[in-house]
Amino acid sequence: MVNLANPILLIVIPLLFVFLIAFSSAFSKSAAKYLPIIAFGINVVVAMLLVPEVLKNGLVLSTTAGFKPPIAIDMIVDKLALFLVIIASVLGFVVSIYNVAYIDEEPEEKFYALFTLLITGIIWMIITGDLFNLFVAFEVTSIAAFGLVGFHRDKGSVEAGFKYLVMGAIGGSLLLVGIIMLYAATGTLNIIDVAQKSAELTFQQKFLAYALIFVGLGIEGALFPLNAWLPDAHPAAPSSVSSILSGIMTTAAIYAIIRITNIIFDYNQIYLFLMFFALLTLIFGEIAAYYQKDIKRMLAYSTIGQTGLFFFAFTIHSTNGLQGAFLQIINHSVSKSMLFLVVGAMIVQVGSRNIEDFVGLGRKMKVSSFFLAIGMFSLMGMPPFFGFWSKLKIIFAALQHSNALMIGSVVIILLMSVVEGAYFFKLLQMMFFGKAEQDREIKEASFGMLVPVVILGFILLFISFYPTPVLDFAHQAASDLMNKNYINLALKLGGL
Amino acid sequence: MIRKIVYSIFLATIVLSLVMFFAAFPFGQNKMSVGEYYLNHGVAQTGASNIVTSVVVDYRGFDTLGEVSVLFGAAAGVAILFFVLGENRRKRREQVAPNFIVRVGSRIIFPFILLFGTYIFIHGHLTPGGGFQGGAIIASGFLLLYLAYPGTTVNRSRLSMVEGLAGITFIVLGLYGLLMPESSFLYNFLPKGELNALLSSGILPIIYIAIGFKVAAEFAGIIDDMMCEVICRGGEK
Amino acid sequence: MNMSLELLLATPFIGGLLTYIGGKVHRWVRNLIAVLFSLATVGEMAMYYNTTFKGVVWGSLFGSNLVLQTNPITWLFLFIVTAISLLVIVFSIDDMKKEEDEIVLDSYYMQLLFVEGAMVGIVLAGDLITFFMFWEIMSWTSYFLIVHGGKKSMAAGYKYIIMSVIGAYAMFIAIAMLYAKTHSLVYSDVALALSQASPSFIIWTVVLLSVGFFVKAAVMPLHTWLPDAHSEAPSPVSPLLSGVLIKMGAYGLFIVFYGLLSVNLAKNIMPSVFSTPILLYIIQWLAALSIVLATFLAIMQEDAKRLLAYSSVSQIGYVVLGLATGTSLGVAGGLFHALNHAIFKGLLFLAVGAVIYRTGTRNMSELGGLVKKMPFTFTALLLGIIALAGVPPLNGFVSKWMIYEALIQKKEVFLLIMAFVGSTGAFLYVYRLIHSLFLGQLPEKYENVKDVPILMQIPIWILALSTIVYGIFPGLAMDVIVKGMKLFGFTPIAYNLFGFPEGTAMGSLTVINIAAVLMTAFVAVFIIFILFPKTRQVSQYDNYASGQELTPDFKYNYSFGFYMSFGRVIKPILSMSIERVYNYWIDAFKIFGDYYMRRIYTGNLETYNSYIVIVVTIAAAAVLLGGKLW
Amino acid sequence: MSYYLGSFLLIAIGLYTVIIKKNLIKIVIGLNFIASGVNLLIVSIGYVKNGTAPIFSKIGINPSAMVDPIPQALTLTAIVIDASELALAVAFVVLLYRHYGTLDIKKIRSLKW
Repeated sequence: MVNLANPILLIVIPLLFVFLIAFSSAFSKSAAKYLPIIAFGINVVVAMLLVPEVLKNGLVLSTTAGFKPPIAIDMIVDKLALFLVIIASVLGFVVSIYNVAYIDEEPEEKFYALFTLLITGIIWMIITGDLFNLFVAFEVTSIAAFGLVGFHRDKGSVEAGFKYLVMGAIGGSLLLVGIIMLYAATGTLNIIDVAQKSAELTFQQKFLAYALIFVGLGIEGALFPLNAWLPDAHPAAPSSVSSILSGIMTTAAIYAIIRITNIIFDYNQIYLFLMFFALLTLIFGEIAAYYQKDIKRMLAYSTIGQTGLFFFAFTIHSTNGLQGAFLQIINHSVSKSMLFLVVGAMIVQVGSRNIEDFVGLGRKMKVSSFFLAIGMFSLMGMPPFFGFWSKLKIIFAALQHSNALMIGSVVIILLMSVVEGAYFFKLLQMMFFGKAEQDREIKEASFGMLVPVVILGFILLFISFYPTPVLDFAHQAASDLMNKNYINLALKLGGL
Repeated sequence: MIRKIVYSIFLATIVLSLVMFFAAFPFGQNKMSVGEYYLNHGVAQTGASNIVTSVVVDYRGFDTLGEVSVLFGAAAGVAILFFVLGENRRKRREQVAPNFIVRVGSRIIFPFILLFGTYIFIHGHLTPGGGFQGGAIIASGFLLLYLAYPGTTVNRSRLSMVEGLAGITFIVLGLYGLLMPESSFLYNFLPKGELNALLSSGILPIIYIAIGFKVAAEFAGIIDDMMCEVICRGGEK
Repeated sequence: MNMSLELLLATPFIGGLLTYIGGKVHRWVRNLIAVLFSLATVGEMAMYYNTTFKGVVWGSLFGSNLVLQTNPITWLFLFIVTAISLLVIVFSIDDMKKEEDEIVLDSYYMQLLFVEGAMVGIVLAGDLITFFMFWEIMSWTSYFLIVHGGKKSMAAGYKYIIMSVIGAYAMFIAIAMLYAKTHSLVYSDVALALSQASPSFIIWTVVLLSVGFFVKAAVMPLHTWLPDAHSEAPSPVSPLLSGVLIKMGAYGLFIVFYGLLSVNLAKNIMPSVFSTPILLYIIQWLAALSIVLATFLAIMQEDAKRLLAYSSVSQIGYVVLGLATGTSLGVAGGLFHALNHAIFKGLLFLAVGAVIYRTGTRNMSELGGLVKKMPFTFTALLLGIIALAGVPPLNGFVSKWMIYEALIQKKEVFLLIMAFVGSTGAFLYVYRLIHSLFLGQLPEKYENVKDVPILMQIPIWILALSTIVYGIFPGLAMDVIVKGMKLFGFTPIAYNLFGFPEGTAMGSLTVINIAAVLMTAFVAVFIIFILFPKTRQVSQYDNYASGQELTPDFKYNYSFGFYMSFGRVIKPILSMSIERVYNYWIDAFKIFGDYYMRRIYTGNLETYNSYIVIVVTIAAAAVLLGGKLW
Repeated sequence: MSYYLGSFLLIAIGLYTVIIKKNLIKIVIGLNFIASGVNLLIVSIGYVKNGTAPIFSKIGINPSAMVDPIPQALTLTAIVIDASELALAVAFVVLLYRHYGTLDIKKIRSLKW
């Protein structure tokens, strides 16, 4: 029988559903609403089936076309990738549920197809083991995202979509140039094969290729100063899409950078180079978020800040730092997605994205506001929520290297956390303690929108109060990455 | 002006660094490593005489799946952006054909274009060409039809059915490979046949045909959307 | 027994959740659960009287064990926390009735219990992660208590949480530095590691940790949040904040200087002034400044709760001053004063809260003459101010005496003078308080004011009686303090139930004697007052001003600008506001951020695209220059 | 080498267009320039001196005289992706023109800060 614990199914099944949505739209309008839920439901199951396999072998490799990796494209799921795949699948599942109640604009079936395609692309980016395939996955994600950002077709979303498209297209081309440079140098495209064959290249030669790949992925990954599209695009997109864009798409791009850096360009200078970007991203994201009047824009800038934070944790370049980065990724993905979903539900009720209009919402939409508060606390790193554990780990890891650079970075991180606290608390106290000037007709969000929020909220609470398995898993994933188990195991299992 | 000069210098720097990099890998030099394997074993392993096709559809077939998805995404994106409500769509019926010569000419050429496109994607594994090229040619036939008869509409639901069905075919063919002992996606499970015969190289032609249909349907859809945008909403703000 | 430390920690949290759920049933269910659970916490706390547990591991994180511990010192603080919380909850039942929205009340009680739980956690913590975790929980839960509607309270709460977070992050850096050194943050491991660390490392860690504690303890110049927060918080919350929450800062200082870093070690690594390590000496001065300046500020207040809030800053100054002396007597005095301050400041805030409950204002110039209407509250407040001013035989006297005595023994004259000034100033503002609220002319609109309901009187009276009990029997508290301090390596001071016996180097004090003398004198004066009346009883309005007869709508006694002339004298001091400095920096940051943000995210696609090219160019230039851009 | 240079120049011109030009259509053309440059680069990388197309149309063709098939396959994919992006970009431009009534990118700045 077919072995269901096959990474390729993670991509192929949702893709099949994408085409099924297109196919079914000829007969039935409503089928498209529910197909994504089934697709990502299956994906969650497959991801869960992969967990024991990955824990046993350290890595699961899946070939295509019946050939061994350097010849054909392979999909690799190791602990870290699995970690992200689970997040992406669960988010996809949950947000698909949200969509059913949320999306009420035509053409729905196109939206669902693109939405499914978006998450498929994200998962694809995470598990692919081939550089050019990474580019393709990158483009799948981007194209889907472009279309979804413009979904409302109003002034703002079209502008945001176009800006995003131009920057994304440039990024994609630069990424492709970088990949081609590596191909020219090695004659192969498999990441691990490239890593081995490019060993004799000088750092200087590799660095240009790296910089191009970094810029290409960095545009999607919201690294300063390449992230200017993000604060426009996230608010413009429908909230369910923003939640995916913020929650996992930038993370997937960052993950790709982490993976490529770790496998092919593992030089200390590069980590220094990256740290610079990470800190800038953190600083500008958080400071800009402070000034926002539009709630989704604020969350979008906060995403930039958070990205900077976990990217910084990665650039510490130690097992502890990586563990912190992964924990922060989980924290950010779950919390920020939840925040966007909640905010989306609130915008439906309030009819505006202006923060001033959210006054007194805490008394009207109690459940939503409660989860909003939890998400924000977690992002700020307030105990006992999960963000506290991740921030603790990152700071601890950073100060393991007690040089002036690290101490300075830690001071910056904590200052920016204060700024983050400043804007989140500003919003929270306005919502919970402010009094609206006129009484408005605001009801609690509809059941269909509340269910996904509650699911994510409980996931967050669960990992907050019982973090041990997540901590352990993140630690294993981090030490795997540091020990280059990815390469070693892939060589052993895949017969590269 | 200063901006232009500064950025020109910047771009020159980038070009210079690229030149420096590629100086180490000169033009015309054989840089193959995996490519060589394909050239040497491609025919035996895939049965396709066009090695590029065997790379595109077989060895790197997964890229092609992605490419198909990208195109699908773009078509869906365009459809979203140019979405027009049903009643506005009817405006197109009122359009008059522009020119007698175009009308008659296109009516004559259209079947040949279709035939040519079909030829291209059916012979993708033997000659240069394939699903994308064939599909694009077929879509150009539709474009011609639109030019001649702006009032014609394609049945969009049938188009998306074709799109979906072609995509499903691709994936189901691929998934069938998982049932094989190799348990590998896109495994070429059909007999390879004889080199340079039309019915050879297993699933490759089938996939290319599916891609051909898909690409044709998607491009036709995009063209339809753009036509509709111009005609149904021309001048509308 | 091991389980029950965790149980003690969990009780308030579970209680908080149950309270919230209970509120959905009925408000009396909620009130009952809240009271029962806080009572249970007090009961569990009482079991640990004079017991010591080291290291009950309740979890582990990043290779460091999470530990709970208890010893007499923690018991002292536990006592403060749980007892005051219980009283506050009882007081709230009637006081918070005015809030119509039931869900606000549900969450109010939940947060009260959460704050209590967090503080219990801080005190019980046996390692720095646990400590820090509960510290942060305390910060944000108490934030929700402070902000309770209204623009002012929102601004106050905002300031509070931001400053708390800054302080907490300063601590965080220190904790992370320690973690990097030891990989275990249990107090004993940290102490061991610190004893071998380099002086600069120690100083950095201690300074950073102290900054965090100073913010919470509102030691100048980090006190600016306190007057706003404490005065804007709901009346029952103020005693919790003033009486208990700021003591956590004092507890933190105690743990850092005497738990992690012993005094001997501190002396070895840094120069000493007056046989005090320089760091502690600086802290002493900061504390002394807090005492004097906050006293002056308190004198000038028009708002009763703000007055008490500034008074808290000044009183916590005594606590920190005592703790920073480093001698047994001083530290014991500081700890004892922490307890005493919790009692009398709790009492004062509750009493003022009672007045606010009946009159609805806390502006002192609008009040007066309530003594006839609210005699019980008046008596309790009188006891409170006597205790605060440090007059024997009430409790404030003993602890202040110990701190003075410690300073005298160390011959730190300037600090002593400042402490005295603060004490004298305290007379001024407490007199102002009681005069403006209870004496003088009763405004007409308060003719129908009654004394507060019984449930509000009970907590007030418990605290009022405690001031007497701890005043006359300081040995009750000294028993715990001295036993606890022995564990931290202090030489025990001799004490008995009524004070300190003669014949030790510590100086002697027997409160019962002083009390007896005072009572005798008081009775004598009272008898003389009764027997030889030189005065005639007159009605308040049997009087005249500017040749006119007085009517009740005419205000004839001072109530606004009470100490205006004194204010003119100290004006130069008052005008030096540290808050303005902070605001300046915040504004600078805002302008800077806004300026740069507008130049980066311009909305112009060309600019955005050029960023991409610039980044690529930088990389390309780095390559052209031989990969050496940094 | 001139193929390389040509592709670099195409990329550079494209980038220049994207940065300097104000017209939306020109920006889209600039994107196309970059894409074409990249495609040209890919193909020229695969070229082997005196190589033939990698098609075994007759039996007995020597595989060692063929050019690298991979870049050609990659280019095929890349072209389709570029075409998709272009279609979407043009659609966006049309909508932008409808909303703003201008093609000047400097005037399309409703989203900033």
